[in-house]
Order: sequence, then structure tokens, then C-alpha cells
Amino acid sequence: MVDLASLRPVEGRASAAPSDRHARAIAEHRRSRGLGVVFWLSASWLTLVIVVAAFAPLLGLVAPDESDWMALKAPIGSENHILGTDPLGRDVLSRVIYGARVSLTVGFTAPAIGVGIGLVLGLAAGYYRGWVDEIIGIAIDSWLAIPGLVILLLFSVLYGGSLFMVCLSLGLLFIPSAARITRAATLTCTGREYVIAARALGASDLRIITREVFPNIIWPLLAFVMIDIPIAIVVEGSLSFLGLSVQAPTPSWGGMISEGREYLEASPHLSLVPTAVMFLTVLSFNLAGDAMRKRVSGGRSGAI
Amino acid sequence: MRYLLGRVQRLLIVLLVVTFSTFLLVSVLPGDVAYQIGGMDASEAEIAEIREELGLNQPVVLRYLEWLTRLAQGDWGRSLLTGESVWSMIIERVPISLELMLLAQVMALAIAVPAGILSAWRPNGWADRFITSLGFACVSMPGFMTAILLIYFFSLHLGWLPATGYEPLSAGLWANLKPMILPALSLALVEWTVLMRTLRAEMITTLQENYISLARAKGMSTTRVLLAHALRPSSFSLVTILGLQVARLLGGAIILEQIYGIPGIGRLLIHAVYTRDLIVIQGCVTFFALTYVIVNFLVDLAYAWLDPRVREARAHG
Amino acid sequence: MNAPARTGEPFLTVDKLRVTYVLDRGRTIQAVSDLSFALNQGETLGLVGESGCGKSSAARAIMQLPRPSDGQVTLGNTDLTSLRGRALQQARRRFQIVFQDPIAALNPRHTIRQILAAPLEIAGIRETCADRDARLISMLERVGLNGAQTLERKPHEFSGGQCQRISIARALILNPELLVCDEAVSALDVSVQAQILNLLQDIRCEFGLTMLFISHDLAVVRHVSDRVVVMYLGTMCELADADAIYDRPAHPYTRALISAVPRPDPDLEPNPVQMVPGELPSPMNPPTGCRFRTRCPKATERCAAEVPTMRPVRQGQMVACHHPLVGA
Amino acid sequence: MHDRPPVLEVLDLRTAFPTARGMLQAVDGVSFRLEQGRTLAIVGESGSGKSVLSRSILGLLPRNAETGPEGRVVLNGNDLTRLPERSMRKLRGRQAAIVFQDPMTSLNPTMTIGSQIVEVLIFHMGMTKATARCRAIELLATVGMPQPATRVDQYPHQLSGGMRQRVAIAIAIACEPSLLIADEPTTALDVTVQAEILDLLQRQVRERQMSMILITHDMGIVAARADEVAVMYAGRIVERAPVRDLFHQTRMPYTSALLASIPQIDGGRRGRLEAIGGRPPDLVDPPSGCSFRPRCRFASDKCDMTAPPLAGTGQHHFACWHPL
Repeated sequence: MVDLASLRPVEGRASAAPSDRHARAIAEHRRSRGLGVVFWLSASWLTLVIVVAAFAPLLGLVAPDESDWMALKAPIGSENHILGTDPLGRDVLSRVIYGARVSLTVGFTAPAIGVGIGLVLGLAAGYYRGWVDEIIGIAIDSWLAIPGLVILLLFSVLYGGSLFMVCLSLGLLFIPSAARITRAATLTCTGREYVIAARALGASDLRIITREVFPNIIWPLLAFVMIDIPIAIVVEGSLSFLGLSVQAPTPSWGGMISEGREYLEASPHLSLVPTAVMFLTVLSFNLAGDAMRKRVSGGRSGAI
Repeated sequence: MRYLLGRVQRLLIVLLVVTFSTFLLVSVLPGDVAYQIGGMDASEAEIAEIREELGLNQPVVLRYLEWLTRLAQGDWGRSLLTGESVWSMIIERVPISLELMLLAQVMALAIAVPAGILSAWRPNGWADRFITSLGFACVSMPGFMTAILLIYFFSLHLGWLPATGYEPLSAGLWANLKPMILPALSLALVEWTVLMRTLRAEMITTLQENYISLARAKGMSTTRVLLAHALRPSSFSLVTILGLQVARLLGGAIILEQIYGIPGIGRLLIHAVYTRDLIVIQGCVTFFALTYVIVNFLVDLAYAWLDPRVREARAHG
Repeated sequence: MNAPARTGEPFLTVDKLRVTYVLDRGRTIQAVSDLSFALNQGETLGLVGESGCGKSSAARAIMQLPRPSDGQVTLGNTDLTSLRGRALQQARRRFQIVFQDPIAALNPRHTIRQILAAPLEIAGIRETCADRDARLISMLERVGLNGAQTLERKPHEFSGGQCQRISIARALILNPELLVCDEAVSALDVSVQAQILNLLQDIRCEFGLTMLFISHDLAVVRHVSDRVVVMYLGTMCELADADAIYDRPAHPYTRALISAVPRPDPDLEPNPVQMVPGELPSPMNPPTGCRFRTRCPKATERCAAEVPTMRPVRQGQMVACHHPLVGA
Repeated sequence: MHDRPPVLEVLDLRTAFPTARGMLQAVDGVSFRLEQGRTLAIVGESGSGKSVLSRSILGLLPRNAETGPEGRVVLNGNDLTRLPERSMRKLRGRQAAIVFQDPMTSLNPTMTIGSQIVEVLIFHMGMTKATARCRAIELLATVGMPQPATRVDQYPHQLSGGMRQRVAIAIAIACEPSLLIADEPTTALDVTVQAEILDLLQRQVRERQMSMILITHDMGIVAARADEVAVMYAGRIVERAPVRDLFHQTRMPYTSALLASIPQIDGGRRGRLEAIGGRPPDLVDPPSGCSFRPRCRFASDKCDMTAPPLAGTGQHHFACWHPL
């Protein structure tokens, strides 16, 4: 297979009126590199969920924890409860919307914490090597040795269900993978000649890290963060499923699914509605992230 | 051989770091276990006496060292609540979790390997797009959601498979396997995507290599090029990811064990955490760390077998 | 072309340079052992040898990237090997390097302005944007590029030859005294190579540069160098004026190397290889005594027993061989 | 000389790749013939299309490559461009073989060198595993591999660059193909090993009466090893001649400029090299008329208008309106 890179044409002005062959080639290339309809579909669903969750109080919804004793376990489509109510008479639609707040906050803050700390560790390990690399390596290995959920269990039991603690403990879970990706990217980057050239110019380590290494490793890392967001939402869902995430009154998707489990037979929508919403949101994050990664890495994405 | 000794030494350090940090974390747990034992109405004196008897007042480091020395002699300690030996509790549950994990991994691999090869053969072709989007759908469906849906269809509606319960092997192979199919499937549905994507990414890079062009130039058929030439050099990171998953799955199936009512290690751990049973928590975490260490070691050996260059480097190392 | 070696005393002296790489746990490789030479101001020394002979490791050691394991490198009257930290970073202005792969030597994320401004920023030269741009544009014009059009663009928009010109501009912007070219033209096509070689000649005279030219291509080295060092498996075989070493090689390895180069003339029959066929010995356990003896047609017991030392065999020609080809 | 049909005949071969800026015409209408036992050197700078040409002949192009419909590649009588992939596969390795440039990456790192030779023998020659293994050991001996019996079970990373290239040659000649394409076989090797490998190639080609296409950018190798030479520029053959004519009666300005810009190892001529001005052509948007026009000293409006055809007397053909 001839590698196209070796045939890289020298810069030249694109011909004024590209013949149809050129136009076809440019179009084909743009399509494979473009973001595509899948991206726009998922992006629009995500914006909808974010906007609705952010402005929930203004939407004039019934309060998520207000019980309407008149309509217990109302089916979908009853008059003032479009998506019906749960056994305590609380409106399913408003609970799903307010539940989104929990999932999205966790979804964005946890990877941010994880990648933030992972970035620093990875950079230090990849750039300074030697004993720094060894110690950070052992720390990461130990962190991976304890199954993630165990840490979450201990943390949630220790500090109870505050949203902040869930984000923090979940963030800690993302540190090892982020550190490994950064370390690998830093290692390849410091091997390249432009870093050695910077050293030859007398640049200090700090300058090399900030000006030469960082701009080159930020892209693979950002692409990787896009994978963490859906994972964070899923893990938060599992936690609230076990009742270890935010405590009872505040609604969360996982909690709703767990509560709806007993009534699967009679009114399955109690579990299935939050399941569907969560699935669509997580799927959109994944698809949007993959489309962007394709754009960044030039067509052959699919890195884990 | 020196390389392998180096690896073992490093993994032992990891083991120590893990056990000590868990011990530290656990001993800070609020809601002292003494209350659990003494019951809510126990008097202060009784509580103090229980704490003394269980040695909870000694400084953490001393308790850890004491626990470690006893572990070294094979005594995993006794559960503070039931007094049952931790080791027997773990040994009793290991085969169950192990069976669940192995079944899930076999299913995951059976789907992931062919899918990975197929999608890597024609990147961005129709097969690749279909498999990748299917993968995203499975990844977007967390384990407990798949579990609920599977139960909803296969056991509630169709009634083919039991939703919960566990039959030991002694009750016959099919009787044992039957309740295991749904949990293993819901686990496999999430894990296969990660394996597939790793293999796909690696295969795509391998298929660009010169020795693949040479294989085609030798007149080898496409299937032979994919299987005999490209698969093995692309399976290195697959083995690593598999190793990580095996270690994680042993503890990670906690939720599924909860939903499907399978008495695995995961449930033992959850129960121990709720009841603040320090010694059992410590025992479980040590067991997980041990499996992680052993699996990592096996992955290293697999590397040497798969990649002759590594085997060569280590023979000198 | 041969800029007269103006001042008598040597400008760059390398004394017993040794570079050792530590493999995992205790096994080491001697990439360079006992390299010594002196270079006068404005002179160009060619460093030639096959891959694995340590020429690139020597170049990096001279540049203190990283510092050599042993031996001394003095530039003018400063001993570079003893400099540390800030002092070394300050001194780096005086010696610069150009790499083999033109594209990899430029940060893909930076514009050409950022790349060329970096040395000025590191050296702490404060000036207005206008002055700086003017300085950058004039340097780009000096290396044969259209300055104004180049500043805003990124490395991937340029061909190999153009990127190498940018690297040279970056190296020259602080007016260095020594320029090390590590296989600077090996990755380029013949026509582009000729352009860069001509450019190197022009700037050498204009900037009064002393140059160290490392390459595996003997024809290019002869074209560029005043004197040439031939290396084999980390050791020096021969050091002499360019014409002397090519016309009357004294070391059997030099003769074998020169005769193996195919000449672009169909009437010449390809010379038989004047070496014992076989593989390059592994640098981990090099042969005892003279390292070339396992492939040398004239090897004797003495070659195995005693390590040959560099000694003069003719005016301005030194060789490390017990049986030099005198009068060849 | 012309009684036997040529081993290989290539007519108006075109290959292009879609890129972000349009269709990159890597091979732009190449035609040549190659008789039995002759060695044709194809020389040109990077981007001239010589490697793409070699892969187009064997049909080893990436999926998105587009080949011109009217191109013909006739090998021993059958037209490869019309063959379905299945029968093309029977041909590759059997009638035509290729040796790549970089020995470090052209052998499978996880397979022993023996199995990589045996594989071809079993697939094409129907040998059993045992006979194929002995044949492999014989082949390793013929390509000058020391202790072939022990080396056969070694892995590529245990061998030096030169040794690996010998294995690649052993694989190529295993099924006695009539055409051997060597794509810059020694560029990644040191000059002393280079001489040994080229001697080996020439010996095998002569002993087995094979025809060889030797692709290189080094004029020294062309002069020493080729019978005929084709100079490529911007995807086209701009000059084709027996090796002596090409060097001594060069007609194409590009070829003479190329020869003049090579530094000489013999004789003290130093001073400035006659470098060719300008930059290599852009294959996506090639200049109109003769593609060397922007860099040519003799260019005229005629060169700007129409591209000169490959014409000339006897065996010396060149594509230039103002030949030297």
C-alpha cells in the first residue's frame, strides 16, 4: 500500500477551474474528513439536553420532588403529566430534566479533573523520565489495581452523596488513562528533532514543555477527553443505580432506573424513559467525539 | 531473566502501595464497626471494650503491619461481624466471579476479533461504519441498563432464561450455565467494543506496513494476508487491554452480580463496605490487587510469546 | 572554495571524546571512543563513516545534547563540557546544528515566524515587532526564500528543501561561530541537495563559519570539506586533507569505502569490494585491538593484539593502522 | 534481438490519487518494453512517480488509486490490467516479484525468515512443507547467507539490514519469476553492503535469465548496473536510452542538469554545483506543456504550449523540443 504521505505534493495554487476529476477528488476527500450528518444530529440532541437542563426552572415544570397524590403511577400521556408519574406521584418528565443536571455536571467536571491531573503527571513522567517516571508509573499501576467501583464505593460511603464528591471521586478515576496517553504523546514528542533543536537553542525545560511539547500533545488528549465524558455519565448512572450517588430527593437518571426496576412489569416507562434519554445522550457524545477525532487525526480514527 | 525479576519487583511494590492505601482509607471510614457489633444501644463502655479487643485503637501503621505479617503467613484475618475467615469467604465466591468474567470475555472476544479485522480491512467502508456505530451503541448502554433490558425481554417476556440465581456446577453443566448467560452477555456487550476498537486501530496501522505489501506482492490471498500476516503483529495492545479488563471485571461486575443475584466477590465487597467490615474490605481489595498483579505478569509473558523482538530483548536483559 | 585557515591556533578542539550509552541494567555500548581533532577558524571538517560508526553520536556530544561521557570539547577558549545550566544555555548561541529530516526539525504547530523568533526570545533580545520581522525577512531572503510570504505559514506547507532552508535560517539568526550539519542533505533529492550545498558554501564564507559536516555520502563530504575524518565502529581510522584522503587513502577501510562508491560513468567497471565479506560486528562487544580487523584484508595478529593509535603517515595525514597503505 | 516477444510491455499506463487539492497524477502515460535478461534502470527524483509505476505494474495500489482505462501491462503475453484479482494473485510472486527499499520494514517481524520463504514455495510451487524448507535453506545459501541452516529459523530483527535484504531477494527469486522489480533495493544500506547486494542481484538475474527493473535515484548505480535507462520526471518518461548513450550523448536538458548537479568523488573539481533552479513540479496542478519547462534554461513558448512526445532515433528516445 503506497503511503499517500510520501506522495505529498509540493504547495502550488489550486487550479482556477478544477476539472470534474479534481472536484470529485476534493469532494470525496472533504466528505471523508468532514463532520457529516451524524455529527450534526448528535450535536443538536446534546445542545437540546444542555439547554433544557440549564434553564429547567424557567420552563415552568412541576417541581421534580412534588408529589401529585391524585395521579400515582399515571401512564404516559395523562393530561398534566406528559410522561406520566412514578409511584410517589412525581412527574417523570421534570425528574428526567433535573436528572440531566446531575449527569451533565458529572459528565463534564469529572473528566476535566481527571485529565487536568493526568496531564501534569503524564508530562512529568514523559519529559523527565528516570525516577519521576518510575514513581508515577507505580502510582498509576496501584490506582488501576483497585477496581474503579471500589474506590467510588469507599468515597461515596465516606463523604455521602454530595455532587461535588461524586465529581471528585469520579475525576480521580480518569487520572490513570489520561496520564498514560499524555506520557505516550510526550515521549514521542520529545524524541522529535524540533525539541532537540529547541534545546540546542538553549531553551529551558519549562519553555520546551510549554511552547514545544504542550501544543502537540493537547490535541490527542482533547480527542481522548471526548471519550471520557460519556463514560463519566455511565459510571455516575451505575453509582446512582446503587444509590451511592446524589441522595434521594435530587433526581438522577440512574436513581430513576433503579427505582423503576420493581415496576418493570406494570409500568416499564419508569425505567425505560430515563434509560432512553441517557442512552441517546451518551451515544451522541460518543458519535460527536468520534467525528471530531476523525477530523483531527485525519481520517483513520478509532483509537480507543 | 533480569527483566522479569524487575517486573515482579515493581508489581510487589504496587501490591504494598495498594494494600496500605486501602487500609488507610478504610480505617478513616466514619461509623465505627464497633457500633455495628455492639448494636445501637450498646453503652460507651461496651463500645470501648470492643474497640480494645479488636485493637482498633492502635495507630494505623501498626495495625497494618500486624495485618500484613499475618497475611504473609496465609491468615487473611476474620470478618469483624461474622468472625468467618476472610479467606474462606473469598475462596467460596471466586469461582463464581471467575466463571462470569471468563464467559463474558470469551463472548466479547468472539465478537470483537472478527469485527475488528473486518472493519480494519476497509476503513470507513460500510462494514466499518456499521460495526463502529454498533460499537458506540453498546458502549453508550451501561451494564445495568443492558441487564434490565435483557431481563425485560428474555426472562419476563419470553421466559427463556432465569433472571437471577446461581447453580453450582455440581448441579449439571446446563443448569449452571443457564443463569449465567444473561449476566455474561450484558457484560460482554460493553467489553467487546473496547477490544474491537483497539484491534481495529492496530490493524489499520499494520496494514500500512511494507511487509503487508510484500505479502500481497507474493500473491497471498486477502484472508491469508489479514490472518497470517497482519493479525499477530496487531494483537499486542489487544492483549494489554484484555489484561486490564480481566483484572477490572473481577471486581467490576459488582452491579451485575447485584442485579442478577450472583453471590460473587463484588457483592461480598459491597456488603462489607455497607457494614464497615474492615478486614473483609481489606481482604477483597488485596485479592483484586493480587489478580491485577498476576494478570499483568501473564500479559508480560504473552507479550514475549507474541513478539519475538521482546523475547529476544528479554533473553539478554 | 577553500577559505584560507586564517588564524593559526585551533578554534574547536575535541580531545578524547567518548560517548557511552547505557542499555537496560548495566550493559553499555561505546558509540564513540577517543575521538580527537582540532579545527581552525573558518575551516570545514567532514566526518564520514557507515551507519553505526558513531558520527551522529559524536556530533550530538559536541553539541552537548547530551554531554559526552568523557573527553573535552573547547570552542574558542571556553570548555563546553564543563559548562552547566544557564552558562551552557548562554554559550549555545555560539554553536548551532542542522538536522537530517527537514520537516521533523520544525514544530508542526508553530508558524515560521514563531520558529525563527524562538532563538531571539531565548537569547532575550527585546525589539519591536517591526524590527524583528524585518530581521527575520532579511534572514529568509538570505537563505533564498521569499520572506514576506513565508512568515505566516506552517512547516507542512513547504517542501523538504524549503524546510531545510528555514532550519538553516534559524541556526544562523544568532550569528553562531560553529555550525554542525548532521546529515543535513541526505534526505534531499539530488537537485535540491545541490541548491542547499551551494547555500552552505555561500553562508560559510559570508558568516566566516567553522563547520562540522557529518554524512555517509563520500562524494558530498569531499565537495564540502577541507579536511576529513573517517570513523569505523566508534573509532577514528584516518584524518587528512580532503584531496589526500580521497586520492591516496592510507587506511584499508578508507580505501574500501571510496572504491565501493559507484561512479556515474558507464565505462568504469564497478570495483570489486576490497573488504572481507561479512557483517558489521556488534558494538556491544567490538573486536579486540583494531576494530576493523575482522573485515580487513591485511589483518595480522598484531592488529588483534594491539590497538593502533593515530600517527602521522604523511604531511597533514594521520592514520590509526599498523600496516598503513603508504605509497598507494 | 527482437525475435522473442518482450517479457514486459507497458503501454500508456496512468495512475492518479485523490488528495485534498484534487487528483494527483503520479504516473502520467508511461510506455516501455523490456526484453528477456535485460536490466532497465528507472531513475528519477522523489515525486517523479517511479515507485508508483512499479506498484502499478503489479497492481499493488491502494484502493482509492485510479488507473487510466487505456493503460496496458503485458507480462509474458497476458495483459495484467484485464486480469481479475484472483488470477492476478497467481501471477504475483510466480511470474513477477518485487524487492522493497527498506529492509527493516519489508519482512514480517513476527514470522521466521524461513517461513516467509516457505510460504511462497508452498503457495505457488505446491511443494510440501519439508521440501519447501530445504529449498528455502538452499535459497538462503545462494543469496550468500552464512550458516543458512541455523539462520532459517531466526527472526528478521536478529539480522543486519544487508542480511534482511538478502532474505527479501531469496523470497523474490524463490519461484524463478521472469521479471524482478527492485525498488531502490540499496538506498537504506551502507555503501559497502550496497555493492555486495547489487552484485548479488546482478548475478541472480544473469544466472536465471530474468529481466530486472532497477528503480533508483543514484546515477552511479545506474551507470554500473543497467543495460538501458529511463529517466522519469513528473510522472512521465522524459528520456530513454542504452546506458552509454544516456551518459555520453545526453539529449534531454533535465538529464544533463541532473548529471551536472551530482558532487564528484574523483578529481578535485570543487566550486559550485550546477543546481537546477526552482522546485519539483506540483503533480496535482502540473505546468502546461513540458513539465520541466519552469526549470529549463532552453524553454521556449513551444515548450509552454504542447508537451513534447517521446521521440527519437534508434533506441535513444527523449521528450524535448530543444534537445541538446
